[in-house]
Amino acid sequence: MYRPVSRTASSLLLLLVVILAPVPGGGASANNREEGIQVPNPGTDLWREVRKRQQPPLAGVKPPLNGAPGVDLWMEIERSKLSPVGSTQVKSVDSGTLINPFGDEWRRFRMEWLVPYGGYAVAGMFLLVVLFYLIRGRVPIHAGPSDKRLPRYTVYERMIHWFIAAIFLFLALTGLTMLLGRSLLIPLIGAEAFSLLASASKEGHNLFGPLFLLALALIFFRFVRRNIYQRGDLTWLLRGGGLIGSRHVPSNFFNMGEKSMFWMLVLVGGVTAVSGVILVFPVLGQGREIMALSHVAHAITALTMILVIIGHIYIGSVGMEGAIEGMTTGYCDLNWAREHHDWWAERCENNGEVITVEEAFEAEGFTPGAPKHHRPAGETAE
Amino acid sequence: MRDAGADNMNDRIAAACDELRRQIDARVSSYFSSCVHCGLCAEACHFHVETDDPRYTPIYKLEPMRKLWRQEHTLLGRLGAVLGRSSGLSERDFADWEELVYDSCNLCGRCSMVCPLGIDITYMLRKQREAFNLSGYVPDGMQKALERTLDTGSPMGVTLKTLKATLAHIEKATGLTIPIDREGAEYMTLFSSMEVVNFPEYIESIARIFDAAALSWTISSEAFEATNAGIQVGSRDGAKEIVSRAVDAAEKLGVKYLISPECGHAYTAIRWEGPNLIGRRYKFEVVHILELLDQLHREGRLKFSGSSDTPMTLHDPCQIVRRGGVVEPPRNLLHKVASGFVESTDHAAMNWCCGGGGGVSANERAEALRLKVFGRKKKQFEELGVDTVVTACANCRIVLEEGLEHYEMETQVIGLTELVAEYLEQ
Amino acid sequence: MIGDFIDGPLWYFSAAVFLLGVIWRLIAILRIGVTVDLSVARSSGAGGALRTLFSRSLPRRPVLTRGKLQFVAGYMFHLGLFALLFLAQPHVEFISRRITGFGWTTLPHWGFMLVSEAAFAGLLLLLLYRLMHPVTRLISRAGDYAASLLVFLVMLSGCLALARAYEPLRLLHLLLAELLLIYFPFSTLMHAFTFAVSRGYTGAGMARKGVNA
Amino acid sequence: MARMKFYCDAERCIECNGCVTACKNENEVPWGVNRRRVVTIKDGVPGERSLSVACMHCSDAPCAAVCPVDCFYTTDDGVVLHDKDICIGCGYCFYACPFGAPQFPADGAFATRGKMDKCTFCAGGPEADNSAEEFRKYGSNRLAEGKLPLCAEMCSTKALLAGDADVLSEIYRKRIVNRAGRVLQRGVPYQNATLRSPSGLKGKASSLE
Repeated sequence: MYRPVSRTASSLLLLLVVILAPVPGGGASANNREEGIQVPNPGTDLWREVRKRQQPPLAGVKPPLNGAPGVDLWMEIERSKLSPVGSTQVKSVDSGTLINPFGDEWRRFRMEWLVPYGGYAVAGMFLLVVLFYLIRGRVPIHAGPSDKRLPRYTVYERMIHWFIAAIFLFLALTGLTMLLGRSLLIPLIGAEAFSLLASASKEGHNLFGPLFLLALALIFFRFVRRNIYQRGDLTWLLRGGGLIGSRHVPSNFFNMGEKSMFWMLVLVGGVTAVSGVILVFPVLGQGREIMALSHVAHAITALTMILVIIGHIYIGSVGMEGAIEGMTTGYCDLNWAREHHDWWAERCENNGEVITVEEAFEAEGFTPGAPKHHRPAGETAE
Repeated sequence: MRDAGADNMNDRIAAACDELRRQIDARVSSYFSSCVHCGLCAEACHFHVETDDPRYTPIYKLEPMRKLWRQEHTLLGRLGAVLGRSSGLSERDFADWEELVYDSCNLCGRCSMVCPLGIDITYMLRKQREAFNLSGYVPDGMQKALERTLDTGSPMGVTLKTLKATLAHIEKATGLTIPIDREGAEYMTLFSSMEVVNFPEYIESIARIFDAAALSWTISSEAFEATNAGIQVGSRDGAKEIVSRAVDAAEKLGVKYLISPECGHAYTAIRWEGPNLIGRRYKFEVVHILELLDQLHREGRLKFSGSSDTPMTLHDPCQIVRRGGVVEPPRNLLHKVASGFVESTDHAAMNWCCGGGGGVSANERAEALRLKVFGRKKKQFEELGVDTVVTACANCRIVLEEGLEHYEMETQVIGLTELVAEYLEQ
Repeated sequence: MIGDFIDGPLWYFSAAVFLLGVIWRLIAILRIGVTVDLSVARSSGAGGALRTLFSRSLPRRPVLTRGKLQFVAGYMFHLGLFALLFLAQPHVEFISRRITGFGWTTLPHWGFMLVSEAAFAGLLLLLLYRLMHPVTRLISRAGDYAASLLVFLVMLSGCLALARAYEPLRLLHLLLAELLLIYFPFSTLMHAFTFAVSRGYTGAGMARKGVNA
Repeated sequence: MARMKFYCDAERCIECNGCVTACKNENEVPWGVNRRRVVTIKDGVPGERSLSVACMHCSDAPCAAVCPVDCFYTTDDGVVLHDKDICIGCGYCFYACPFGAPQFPADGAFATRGKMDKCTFCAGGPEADNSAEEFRKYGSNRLAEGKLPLCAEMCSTKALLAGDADVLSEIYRKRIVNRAGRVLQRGVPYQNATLRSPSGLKGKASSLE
């Protein structure tokens, strides 16, 4: 059976893995692997011996004195693994370390959990969204589109939204290419073409990564005040955002779901970004264990974000009538606001912020070339 | 002025296009080549800032000129024209842009100061107005002002008789003699009709100041009007005619200096555009009244006693300061006669226009818009918390007064020359 | 092969189009000329032209507050792009091999990261500003978007080819750069050269009147 | 076919770094990269041992398993090699390898991680055997010439052995027997046994076969 050998690092990893998906462990496949070795191999023999010895000795039983000459030595190495054990003329990262047992754990995580389940999760989310659309259809504006508009997002807010959106999409696509490409793309386009694609993805991913941190900071400072949980959010959660039952749950500028997405993005995305930075700069002298751990954190948090963002994109585009206008034009339909953000809509109406479609149209600066007194009558903002 | 034979609309548009074509010089071409449509000029324009209307973006007001330039000065534009993808300027373009060109631009030049590419938008708008004038798409109010100036000598219809009556009144009040048509005088002064009608205090003040400084000066009975509606409308011929009157009169009297009064466009017209309009240099020099006062003071010919401690600020008239270059003289004078003088934010070359420049104050239909964008001035004055505003342009003065009244503000507007006269050492 | 074409004839062709195009455009502008200003100048125009050439690179305070975002993004993009263009090691190598015959100091890794991040962020933000702000949305033309997009693609392909091990990626970057060079003289990208002419004219005109523009 | 393996006898290694030098010289390894290193533990204290470490050419190589672009392959001789035309320099193999074998030269325009480099068992790469291209990317291909890796060939104490796993096992076994015999003969604990062949026993420590 497989058991953690590295102390802090592996318990952290184990915790993450357990949280991520409680699917029965990889012991079986580990055994398969060992069975696969038929040829005598001193190196592996040694390694296997170390592993065996690692298990607490049974009471009263001493290891054989002269079992294998190297084993005691490698045992020693293994025991004091966390302190620099070796000295060597070769100066590079971890060059004094003889064995990196965490590597095997990381391998197991990547190959047996991350790649298959990550792939299934992304595909499943797509399927879920399609299914949801087929069953539930597009959420309409029940009162129908109105000819009134409310200003919803300023130019700056729309800018930083699409800024982070563009960066996120690029990072997600390049990231997934590197994660799933070996299984999905190499059979299709061959290893050489994929190598080119993967290299481009890697370089692009590395370069755009730090921008995500910047975009995240801009988003955080701009939207944090509107995303503080308030009374009524619990009701929203309990009624599943209106999914349970047909009644709408009142909400403010952002509803409970949007607020949660914001905090998810900030917290989870923050972890993704910071762990990404650790991975981007291998020259800072961080060891393999830190990098492998960062990779674990990076992958799990990024996948979480991808799943949530797929839902976000769905509900913001085809999933709901009138949802995307706020982010494209800056103005939203009054009826949409009343139906989805009624507290906010009411406040705006009381403040006299309601304007007509035509006014919104002009303020947006659409249709270059035509001054307003010659704009065809009856033309709408669509 | 429209040609007699160009009654036909098509002819007029063709003439306007020809004019626009002629107006495109190396400067204009480099400007349009440089513009990256960044939109920063909009942030400097009070019409955009106060209304948030994107159409009031300064560079957008030049769209007809840009269209023509693109078609005739760029490869892609010419290609488009050959392929029939784009047509030339139509009457519709002139009709559509008349409001943007005349109602929503004061030619104040603030946008030209901030463009990161260094584009002088005002320079081009002034040129574009020449074409609009030929197309006939000109606001009636401005057209009439020009016609009146050409017919009667003054946009407000002020005749020599009116002036003489005012002068007689002033002579009586001050006990001074105001010299008219005195040959060999050193200085000849012009007035704006606004001063004759609304602010005779100005004339009285310069009479007293010149007397105190023992200046040899005169007024010409043939040309005393300084304002030049031709510049505002974009009528080269009209502007030339008006400038020639003053130049001829001055040269006839043989003066050494011509004094431009407290009027914005008058200064631009006579000082900067005049020589180009008549095609030669003058035989005299043009000085602005503020420059002259500052100079007299520096030379010690003008002495002040006491100063006003009322908190006051200066409204820089665009055409005198930003577009005219008389930046320091008003400040030097104010520091002498007003101890309570404070600069507002965005002063001197970056001051906000009163909203009435560039002929907008003569354009009745633009009044609502003009009052709306006056909100910018209102905020500027409120920020500073000063109740007295000094200015040096009769047009600014009347527009400020109207705007302040509209917004029910208590702020007082006074002329700088009057203020100087008040603290003259007798 | 297409690669040889991109690396050979097309490169020389695009470089020639760029060079001749820019010169032709500048000559075409200056050839129109300006009428001599007869008014008596307060000070010489030359000093003003020189002054404005540099002063307009710095924002004026009143507009800085309102156009903060554009200035920050604009600086990030332009400075970043310049550093990338002239200080990135592959570019210096390319220029030294094909044009000048000599090279110069290049950016270290961290410096390269910094300027490319800045350039990308700046360009993206400016492009989004153009798309989102009513003013820029109204006044922007297809050419503005085409230019932004082309520059973005050139930068992106360059960053994807960073590993320098894949000839197709390098050729893609080169091809896009060549397209950019060909498009350059006929587009608003010309502002990279004409800005000096514009600033000069304005600076000189304003200096004659005694105003620092 | 044979299964090629390395074996380093810590009882014999004298930390001379001859193997490291031999490797660098034979393969003209790029700057900053050492395909082989000698690690000494308990340096200067009793129980000091040294080991020469490089790629162990694992039968189930973790590096090959985690590689996102699948650039590893195992030759018929059991040597784990990789294709540098495919490698993108992501570093995953370095995370997964227990022995720290994969190395990354500072490469590309900005000295980021270049294509991975590691011990090839002096077996070159996917290019034609002993071609200039192969030598430039991977170094020498001694296996194709019927020679074993130079590091082991150069080892002065024969601590580092390379070759067919079956043969190595045999040598290994003989050495243990030999040492165990010394332990029995002198009655000293194994750890304290000296490494030289006892004069009284006949040629048991030879590694010549």
